[in-house]
Amino acid sequence: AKIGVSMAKFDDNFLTVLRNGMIEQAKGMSGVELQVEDAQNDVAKQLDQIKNFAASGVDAIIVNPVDTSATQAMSDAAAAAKIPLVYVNRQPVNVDTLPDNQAFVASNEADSGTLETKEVCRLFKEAGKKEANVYVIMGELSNQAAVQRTKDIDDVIATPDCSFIKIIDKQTSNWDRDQAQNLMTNWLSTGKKFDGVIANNDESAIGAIQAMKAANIDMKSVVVGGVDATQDALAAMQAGDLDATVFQDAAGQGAGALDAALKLAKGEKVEHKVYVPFQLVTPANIDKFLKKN
Amino acid sequence: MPDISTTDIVLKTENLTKRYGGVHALEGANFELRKGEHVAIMGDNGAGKSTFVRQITAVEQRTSGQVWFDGKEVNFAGPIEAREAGIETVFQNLALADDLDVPSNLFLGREKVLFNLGPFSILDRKYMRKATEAALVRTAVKIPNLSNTIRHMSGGQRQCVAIARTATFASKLIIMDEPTAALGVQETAQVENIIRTLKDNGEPLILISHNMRQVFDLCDRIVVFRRGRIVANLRKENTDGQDIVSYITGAKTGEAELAA
Amino acid sequence: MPDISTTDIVLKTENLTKRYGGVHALEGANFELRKGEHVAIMGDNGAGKSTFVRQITAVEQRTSGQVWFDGKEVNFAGPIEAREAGIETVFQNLALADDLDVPSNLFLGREKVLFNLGPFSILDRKYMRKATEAALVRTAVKIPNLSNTIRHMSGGQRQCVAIARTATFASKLIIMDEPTAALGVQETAQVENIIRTLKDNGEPLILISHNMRQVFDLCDRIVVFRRGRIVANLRKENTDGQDIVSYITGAKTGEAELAA
Amino acid sequence: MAQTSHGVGGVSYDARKRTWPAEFNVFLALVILVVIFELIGRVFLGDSFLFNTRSDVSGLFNEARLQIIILQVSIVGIIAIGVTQVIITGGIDLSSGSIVGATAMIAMSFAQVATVNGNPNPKAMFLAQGWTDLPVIVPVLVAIGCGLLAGLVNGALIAYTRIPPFIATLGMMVTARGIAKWWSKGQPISFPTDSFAAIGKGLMPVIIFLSLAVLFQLIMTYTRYGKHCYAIGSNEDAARMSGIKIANHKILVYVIAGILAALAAVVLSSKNLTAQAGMGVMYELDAIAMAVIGGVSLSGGRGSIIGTVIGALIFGVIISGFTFLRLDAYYQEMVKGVIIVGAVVLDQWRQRMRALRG
Amino acid sequence: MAQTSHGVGGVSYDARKRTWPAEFNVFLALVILVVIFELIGRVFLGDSFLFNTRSDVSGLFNEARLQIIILQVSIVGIIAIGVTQVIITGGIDLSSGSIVGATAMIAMSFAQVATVNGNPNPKAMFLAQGWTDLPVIVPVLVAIGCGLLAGLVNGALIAYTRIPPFIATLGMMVTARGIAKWWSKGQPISFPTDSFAAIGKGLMPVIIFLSLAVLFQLIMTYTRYGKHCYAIGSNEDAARMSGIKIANHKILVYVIAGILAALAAVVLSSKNLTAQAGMGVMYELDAIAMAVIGGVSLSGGRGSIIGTVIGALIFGVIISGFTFLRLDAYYQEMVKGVIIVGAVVLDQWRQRMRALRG
Ligand SMILES: Nc1ncnc2c1ncn2[C@@H]1O[C@H](COP(=O)(O)OP(=O)(O)OP(=O)(O)O)[C@@H](O)[C@H]1O
Ligand SMILES: Nc1ncnc2c1ncn2[C@@H]1O[C@H](COP(=O)(O)OP(=O)(O)OP(=O)(O)O)[C@@H](O)[C@H]1O
Ligand SMILES: [Mg+2]
Ligand SMILES: [Mg+2]
Repeated sequence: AKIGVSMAKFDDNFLTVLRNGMIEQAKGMSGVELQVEDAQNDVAKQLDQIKNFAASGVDAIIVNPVDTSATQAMSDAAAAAKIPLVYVNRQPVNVDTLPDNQAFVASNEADSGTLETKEVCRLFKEAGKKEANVYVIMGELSNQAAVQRTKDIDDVIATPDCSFIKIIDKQTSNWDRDQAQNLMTNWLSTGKKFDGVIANNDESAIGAIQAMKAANIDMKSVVVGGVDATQDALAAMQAGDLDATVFQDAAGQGAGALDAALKLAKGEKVEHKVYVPFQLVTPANIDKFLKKN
Repeated sequence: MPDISTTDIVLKTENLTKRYGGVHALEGANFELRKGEHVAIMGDNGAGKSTFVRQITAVEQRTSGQVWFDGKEVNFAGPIEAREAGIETVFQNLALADDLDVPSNLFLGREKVLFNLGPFSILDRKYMRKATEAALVRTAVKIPNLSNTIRHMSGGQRQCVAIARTATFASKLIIMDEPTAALGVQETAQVENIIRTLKDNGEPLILISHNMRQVFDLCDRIVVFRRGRIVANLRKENTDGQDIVSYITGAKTGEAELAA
Repeated sequence: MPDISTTDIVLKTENLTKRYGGVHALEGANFELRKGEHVAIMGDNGAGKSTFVRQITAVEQRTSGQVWFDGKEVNFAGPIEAREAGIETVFQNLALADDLDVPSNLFLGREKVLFNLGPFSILDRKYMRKATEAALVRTAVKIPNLSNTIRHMSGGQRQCVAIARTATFASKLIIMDEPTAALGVQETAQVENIIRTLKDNGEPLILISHNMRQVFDLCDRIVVFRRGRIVANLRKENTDGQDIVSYITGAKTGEAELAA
Repeated sequence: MAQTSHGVGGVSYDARKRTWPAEFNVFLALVILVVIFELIGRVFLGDSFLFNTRSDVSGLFNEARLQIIILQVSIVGIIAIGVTQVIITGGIDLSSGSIVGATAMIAMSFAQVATVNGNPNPKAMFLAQGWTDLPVIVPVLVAIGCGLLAGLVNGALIAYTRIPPFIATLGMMVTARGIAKWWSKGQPISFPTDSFAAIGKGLMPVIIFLSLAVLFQLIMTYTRYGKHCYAIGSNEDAARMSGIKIANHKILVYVIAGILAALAAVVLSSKNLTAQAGMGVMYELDAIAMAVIGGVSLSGGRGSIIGTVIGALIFGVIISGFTFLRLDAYYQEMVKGVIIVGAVVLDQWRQRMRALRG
Repeated sequence: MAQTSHGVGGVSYDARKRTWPAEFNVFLALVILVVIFELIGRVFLGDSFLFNTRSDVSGLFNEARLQIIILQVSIVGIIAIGVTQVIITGGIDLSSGSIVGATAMIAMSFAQVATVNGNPNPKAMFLAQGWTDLPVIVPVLVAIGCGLLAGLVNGALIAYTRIPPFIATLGMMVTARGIAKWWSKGQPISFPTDSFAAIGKGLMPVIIFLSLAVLFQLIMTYTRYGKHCYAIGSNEDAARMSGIKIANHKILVYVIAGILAALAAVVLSSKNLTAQAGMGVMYELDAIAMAVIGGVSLSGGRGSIIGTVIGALIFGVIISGFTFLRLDAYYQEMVKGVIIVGAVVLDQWRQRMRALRG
């Protein structure tokens, strides 16, 4: 079977693992041909890729949506061409009205920031803090994961349990380690006392860690949280710099999406929604994740 | 000063001065031009002749001084205003659009249109082409293909297009900065004819030229610039080439006042 | 044809032809220049004079024809090669870098350096400034501030810089395309002096000019272009201004062969 | 020798030997590209790029592919029309992609429905104000207003402060992207009304693109506006001395570019049924590349809308061709860069040959 | 009136009335910006932007802030040096950001350690080949090689095919980004050796940036290379007719730009201890903006490295100032755009005043 895959972007660590999970899976099967395209974070490009797949007559399409609210048009395009469609990693807005030959495999983004922030909150309490000041490093502001994870932080801090946490400032690093490093250094130059950094992703968390280390700050005295559980992050956690991150089963999602697509291509029925849960990673359970992502 | 609006003075400058950084290119120029008069401006290279023209036509803003034109004091904000007030100029650097063809250049800024739809007016291309051919015939220049862009014209062809443009549109004052410098024998003769026609029609003109014969042939009065100053202002009848040269070179000095 | 390397012919073209699309700008030009000879090229605007120069100096590639220079057939790939072979040219459009000052322009492409470090050689700025002043004095032009950029020079000042550049460096052939067009009385006289000096030194020269007096003053032979063709080739002694004009205008036709 | 003397005479002129229009080269590049894809397809994949090889579909051509080739470049193509006239005047517009983003966000928030599947629209910006289910003209006018405003700022900056267009529009690029993110604080805006959704449905983007292209080709060729664009791009000083009102003209040029970007935003968000702050990133570069591939000179004064349309088609063929060849996505970008350069090299090479040989 | 006659005489010339160097305007913009931040800080936050207000640190100035202002622009600044000389020759380089990305990936894969925290390095590209723990000179040379190659391709395309630099470097931009993604198939490359990590540590990036800036300021002012850059940018035809070997010179210019981008990549990946395919996105625009803010003319022939350094500092002050003021992230981009434009407007305005008043 010919399967067309449109990924939101290629130069994203997490999505790369997901994509490779899919490719690995396909290699093990005979007669499965994957064609993976890079939408370069452009909704319109992605929609056009689906139409190009249709013009090439693929048997099924897997989409890792750039923008989960743009999926209606994609579902329509695939339905018009009578080609099965599977969304992966990001939950489409039209999830409840998907046609029969469409499905999605995703995680609930609302969990990631929540798990992260709750762990940070727990660590503060463990250290006996009555008051904790944190900096928040956001991802790209036009990205929904960044918006959602930031909202998760606000939501957790709004609960009475963690209301002792105060956000000094939140700024964006555009997911980028260098920008996070510069941002953190700028914050350090204000001389404000702070107890932790909550970042929307691991790269930003690592950037902040590097900046703090350059300023000779004792990493034991600060709590740093990230999301993604990348190899770099796990190494940073082993080194005692990073305190919390959140694992999302990228490879599992990729493989699951391919499975669903193949079944739909054969005309079989599959579940409309498959949730793959996020998992919190701490020094305590890190060994479980070292070989993943 | 006398009420300028009642006299027959077309253009008058007082103390016109222009500095570029430390370069004093033009210093206190007092100049008058009367109705129907043709005045020549001569002078060394770098004497400030073109600078003088650029101040009058507001291509640059003067450092100080005043200008009266057509009966009232003027402070043009730019060359457009000068042109709208009635000053047509052939600049030394020609001011042609290299990528446009000859008719487009001739009518640049005052295209003939079929319908008026503001900026989106439809051009009357046929008319402009015909009118261009007619205008160029007057300058005797030969241009093999009018649709070629100005970029591909010879030096003299470019100059003739610029002159044809100035001569085609009615105006109150014509200024020509070395119009025949690049022209051949025939073309020069034709352009001189054009200037004579203007004289007959009573249109005033300022002619900048290094050509002594031409100046004595065409003009009533000669103004000499030297080192940014007007050093002589002489009626043609009261002077000769030798005299002018000595003012240009500085052999004679002191502002020579007009006899008449 | 005779073995050119043994004769005293510096430059020879045979059937030199250049077309721009449908425009036949130059048609089968046969031209010879001998050692120490000064030849003038005259002709209408657009007659193909500058085109002729551009083919010889390889600013453009010719459509057909052959060129011999200094004893051998040449096919320069560009103006650099022509210059390296020994042809110095004052182009009609001057070829100056607007944003550089006068010394930089004069020495452009052959800067004097203190140490040779390849492209990163250190410039000898003092020397170049001094040499520039000396070169400009020969042209009699006045430039108030040598550090001003060429952009801010008057038409004649620019032309003098270009001429000074050509006259400063030794060469086997000098070509000047209307060098005095923009020059004042004094400057023209000086440039004519420079040309006379070249004559005395036996350096051959091609002078394009519309100025009949100048041509008869300075040159040994006059070649007339008309509509892209060479229509006359006359020794100065065998002709006069009237004659030349009739060739230029086409009143006389047929290729006038050289008497001598 | 059939020679005629045109214009007002002079050296002989052979009217039969006309020079090719510059667009011809670009068209040639397009054809070469299509033939290459067709050949590779036939030889290596046993499939056809342009022709129909499926039994379940009728027709000579692979119509789905022909459609997507032009459909996928229609939106950037609309921007490229505006960018073309900007470049012809000697300017550049880096802000068009960001204007698309900001305009899409703002316009879409006036095109939302009140209820989705029976529930209140979770993404509606102005639910509280009741500004939902508005007639389609409202978001379109809002978009045009946004584009006009952005263009006005660009144009006024360039015309009055004389800063380089590169900087003025770079500033607008950063600012408009900021506005796009700020408008809904990064949230996408979705669920438009059916009438708004109709704008970008099916082949509508293509129709809009081609109509605008024809309109502007006529404007650039036959009106005073077009003539002045070329004049300013060719020699701004000359144009000024000739009495063209440079400032007014430039402002108009950038306003038109802004409005076209805004129209592109409307079509884009309608086609995708959503607006998000990241929309239109890098569109400005694609639009400029389309224009330049189509023969528009970045130093101003030369080019045409037809050329730009062909340039856009080259882009479309490249994208579809890659998918058709199932080229690994990693190689696609590399090859795309090479093809962009190749198309311009071919054009340049033919022009030079012409100039040299005469 | 003290008037002296300079040069070779002519109209009177007042040498005392010298014109300001163009860089002065830019420096003024920088000072104004700093003063604004200082004032806003004092008035609204009760804190100082530049001066030390902390009791636990000694010194008059807030040294941490002074450092970060320049540190955070050092890497783009290195690129901007190369871009400046490209723009002075009348070109443009859109590929520098992508060259950073591709070079960082390739160089970093030769700078990896074999074991991390006792385990084999999970990210090592060449673990199998045993190319780990190599001396620092290897990745640096590899990087320089990459930059040289990219610059050579840019330069050769521009010099020999005569396509506009915008297109040649746009092609390289797309291609090099493709290479960056393809090199490790999207995976980041991390865990460099300590000696490699030392390159970007602490204030090293600042030192590298400023040394290169001084070197190139001297080259542009005092060598034949610099003179020819200005000549070509000023009038390419004139430069050609004057016998400058345009093709060779242009290639050299783009090669230098490529190498500087590669050095920036080394510093960047060393500073971040990782290389990622997305590194350097948009750096090219920031670098160009720094140059233009610093007074480099996009039409070529005018500008200086000093100006670019001041332009870079303006960027640094903006970024740090925003964080200092705790400006909402959504507004930052909008305001950044406005400030970029404002800096250039100020410069242009002063130049015009000077030209008009004389
Ligand atoms: N923009 C400028 N900046 C600085 N100096 C300038 C500028 N424009 C002209 N100058 C200087 O002012 C002086 C007068 O120049 P102008 O062009 O008026 O001379 P001109 O009399 O027209 O000479 P020509 O006969 O050669 O055309 C010259 O020395 C010139 O170098
Ligand atoms: N690049 C070009 N493309 C098309 N036509 C050209 C080009 N260059 C020159 N021509 C045409 O060729 C003819 C000869 O031009 P050329 O410049 O040789 O004239 P010229 O004799 O030097 O005239 P002038 O005395 O005015 O300088 C002219 O008709 C001109 O329009
Ligand atoms: Mg002058
Ligand atoms: Mg000529």
